[in-house]
Amino acid sequence: MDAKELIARRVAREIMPGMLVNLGIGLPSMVATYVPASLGVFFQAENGVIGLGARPPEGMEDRHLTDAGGGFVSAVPGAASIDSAMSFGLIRGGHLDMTVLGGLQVDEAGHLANWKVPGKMVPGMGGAMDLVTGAARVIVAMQHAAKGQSKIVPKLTLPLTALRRVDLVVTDLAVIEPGEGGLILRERAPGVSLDEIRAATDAALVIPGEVPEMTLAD
Amino acid sequence: MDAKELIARRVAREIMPGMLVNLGIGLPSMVATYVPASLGVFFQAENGVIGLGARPPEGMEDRHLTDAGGGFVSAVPGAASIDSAMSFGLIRGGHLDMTVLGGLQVDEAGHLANWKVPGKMVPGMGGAMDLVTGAARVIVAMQHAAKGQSKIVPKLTLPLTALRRVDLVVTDLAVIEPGEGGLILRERAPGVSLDEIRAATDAALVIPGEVPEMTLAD
Amino acid sequence: MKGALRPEAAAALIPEGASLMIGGFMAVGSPERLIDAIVARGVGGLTVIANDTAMPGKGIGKLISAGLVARVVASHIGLNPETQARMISGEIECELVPQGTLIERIRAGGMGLGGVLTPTGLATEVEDGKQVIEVEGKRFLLETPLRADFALIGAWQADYVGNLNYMLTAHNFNPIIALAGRTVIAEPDSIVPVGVIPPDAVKTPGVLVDHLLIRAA
Amino acid sequence: MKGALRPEAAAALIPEGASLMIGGFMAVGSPERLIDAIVARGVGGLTVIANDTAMPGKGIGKLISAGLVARVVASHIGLNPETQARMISGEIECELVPQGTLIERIRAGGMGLGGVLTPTGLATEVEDGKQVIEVEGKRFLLETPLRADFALIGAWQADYVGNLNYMLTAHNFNPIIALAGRTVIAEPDSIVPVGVIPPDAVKTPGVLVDHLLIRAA
Repeated sequence: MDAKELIARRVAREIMPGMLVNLGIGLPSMVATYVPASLGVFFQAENGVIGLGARPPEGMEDRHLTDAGGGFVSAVPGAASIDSAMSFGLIRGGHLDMTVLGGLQVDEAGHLANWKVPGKMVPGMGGAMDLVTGAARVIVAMQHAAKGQSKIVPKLTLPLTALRRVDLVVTDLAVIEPGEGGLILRERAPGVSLDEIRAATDAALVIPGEVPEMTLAD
Repeated sequence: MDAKELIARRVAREIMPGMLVNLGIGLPSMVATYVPASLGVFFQAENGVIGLGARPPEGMEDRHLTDAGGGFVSAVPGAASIDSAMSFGLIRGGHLDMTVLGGLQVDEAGHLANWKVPGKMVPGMGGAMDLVTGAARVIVAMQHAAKGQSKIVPKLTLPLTALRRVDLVVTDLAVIEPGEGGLILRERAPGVSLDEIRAATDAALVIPGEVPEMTLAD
Repeated sequence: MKGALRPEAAAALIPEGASLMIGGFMAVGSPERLIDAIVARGVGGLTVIANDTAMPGKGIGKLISAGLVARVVASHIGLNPETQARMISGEIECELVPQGTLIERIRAGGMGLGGVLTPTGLATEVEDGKQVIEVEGKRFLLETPLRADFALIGAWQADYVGNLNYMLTAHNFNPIIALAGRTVIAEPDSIVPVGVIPPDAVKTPGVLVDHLLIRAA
Repeated sequence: MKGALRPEAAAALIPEGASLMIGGFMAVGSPERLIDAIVARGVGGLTVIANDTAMPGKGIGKLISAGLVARVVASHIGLNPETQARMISGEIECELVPQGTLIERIRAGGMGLGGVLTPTGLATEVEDGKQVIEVEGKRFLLETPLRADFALIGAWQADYVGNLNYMLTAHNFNPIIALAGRTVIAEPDSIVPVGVIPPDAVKTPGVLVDHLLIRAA
C-alpha cells in the first residue's frame, strides 16, 4: 500500500452514514473508493452535483457531468444538480458535513495553508477558503513531508487559507488533531514509531499516554 | 366607465411590447384586462410566477397557482416558476420593467406613501418597498381624492414607501409626472378641466402650455 | 434524511417557545397537516418567521387563532385581522420586514453570510436602528441574517432521500427556508421513489431535509 | 427576448474593452461557439469574470490564448498555464476571488444588493483593502457587487421566449450571471417550442435573456 492509499483509507473511516462530503481533487478524491455505498453518503463537488459517483462506463461519459477537476463522473440515484450559489451556500452555511482537502502546511494553531506558494504557484484559492471556513468538519489529507521538509510546522510560512482551525490532519505517518493546546498526536501509521513521527515533524506535538496504530478502511 | 376602469385603461397604454410588469392587488390588477396578448407582455406577481394569466375556467383552479392576493390565476405559455429570492432579485435588480401600485399619497417630491396609516392600518409593507425601490419604472394608479381629501399633497403626512421618486401618477382626473421641478400635469381625464384638477389637488402643479386629454386603451 | 413521520410525531419535536420558519404565501405552499398537528399539540410561545400570517382558518392563520404565537416576523399581516388585533393588544410582538429583505435575511442565515446590503427601506422607518453602509457612493441598509429552530416546508413531491420540488406559485419561501432551519420538516403532496425526481428537477436537495411527513391518509 | 443570432452577429455586439461574465467550470457549461466567434472577431482588451480560465484550447482558454483578455476576475487559474504566464508577464491583470465570494458578488450585482458579508477570506490576503464589519459579535468581510456588460451563457435547452435550463454540473455560474449581465446572450444545445420546458423546469426566465444563438449547423 502506498502513502496515498494509506491516507485515503484512514480518512474514509471518518465518514459517517448519511453525511454530505466534499472531496478535493487529487489525493482527497481517492477517499471515495473506500467508502461503502451502504453508508448512504452523498459526495458533493463544488462545481455542482450532490451525489457524485464513479467514472461512467466507457463511451457513456457526458460533458455535462464532471468533478471539480474536470474529470468525467457519474451520479448516484437521488442526486441533485445545484448551481454555484447553492453549492457555496451549502458549504458556507455549514450544511456540508465534511470536507477533505490537500495541504501545503498545517501549523501548531491548526491553521492550514494550501492555495499559494508566493513567487511560484498562484493558481487561485478556488473553493478552498470557503470550504475551510464553512464545512462542519475539515480534514486535511496530505503527505507528512514534501522534499524532505516537514509540512507540520510551528507557524505557517505560506499564506493562510482560513482563520478556522482544521479538525483533523491525516498523513502517511500520523493522525493529528489540532486543539486549543496544540497538535495532539492521536494515531500512528502501521509500523511507525513515535520517534519516527517526532523526527519527521517540525512542529511541537502533544503526545498522550497511548497513541494507537491507525485502523484503515477496507 | 367608472373611475377605476378609466385609470386602468390609461395605465395600460404605458405598457410596451415584451415588458415584464408587476401589478399590485386591487385596482392595478385590472390593468391586465386592457393589455392585448399580442404585446407579448409577461406579468409577474411577487409570489412567484412570471407569466400570470387570467382566472382559469371553472373547476380548473389549482391551489398551487394564485396571484399575490391569493386569487386563482392561470399561466400563459412560456411562463416560469420562481421562488421569492428570485422574485425579489428581479424586482430589486432592475429586471422588472414596470410596477403599477396603489397609493395613499404622492407628494411634490414624487414620493409615495402606500403602506401604513399610523394608529389605524398596519398591514405591513409586503413587497411595496422593494417594488418602488427597484423597478425600472414605477406607476402609481389611484383615485385623485379619498373622502374628499386630495391624495396629491405638498408633503407626505403618511409614512414613506421608498426614497425613489415615482415615474408617473395616473388618477381618475389626471396624469401627473413627478420631476426635478415638481409635479408636471401631463394629461386631463376626458371632459375634466384644468380648473377642476387644480381645485381637487392640494399639491402645487406645474402646468405646461398644452395639457391634452388622456387616450385610453380599448 | 431520517425518515417519514406522522404529523403528531413531527409536531412533538417542536418545544414550547421554538422559532419556526414556515413556507407559504397566503397559505399557498404551506404545510397544512403539520400546522394542524401543531395546533392539536397546543405548544405555545412560538416565533413564526414567514411571508405573512395568511387568514383565519388557513395555514399560519390557524396557529395565530389558536393563540400559540408570541412573535411574528413577516412582510404582511394585512389579510389576517386576528394577527392585527393580537398585535394591537400586545399579545403578539410583530416585526414587519420588506418582503425582498426578509427572504434575503433568511437566505443569508441559511448560507452562512453575515448579512446583505439593500437599498430597500432607506429613509423609511425600516431604517431605524440599522447600520447604513456606503458602497461605491451609494447608501444601503445592513440587514442581518435570520435562522430558526425549525423550517416547516410545503412541497409538491419528495423522494425517499428527501429531495424536494415545488409547483408554480407554491415555491415562494419554501426553498429558501430549507437552508435556514436547524431542523427541516417537509410535508410533500406525494412521496415518490428515488429517480422519479431527476437531478435537474430537484429544488431542495435531500441533504437539507431531516424529516418528511408521511403521506396523507 | 429579441431573437436568435448567428454566432458572428452575437460576437459583433461586443466592443473592444467590454466586460464579459462567462458561464462554465473548467469549460463545462461554457458557450463554445460564441467564444469561437469572439476569437474570430478578434476584439481585444476584454475583462473576463468567470470561475476559471479553463485550459488552453477550451472555453475561456481560447480567449486567453488569442491574447484578447486584459483582465481576469476568477477563483482559479491554476489549470491554464497560459493565464499564469500572461499574468506574470503583466499582460493580464488578475483578481483572484474565493469561489463562494465570487458567485455571491455576481448575484448581488444582478439582484440589486449593495454587497454581502462573508466570513470567507478573513485574516487572509483576501481581506486586504476591504471593510470588516461586525454583526452580532462576529467579523465579516464586506464584498461588493459585480456586474458586466455581457453575460455569455451556456445552456442545455432554450425555448422560443428565451427560457433556459441547464444539465447536471453545467449549471455552475450560468444561472447567476444571467442576472448580472447588462446584455445576456445564451448558447443553448437545443431550442424547443414554448411549453416544452414546463414552468417549474425553467432555471433562467426568458425575460432575462436578450439573445439566443441559433442552433449549431
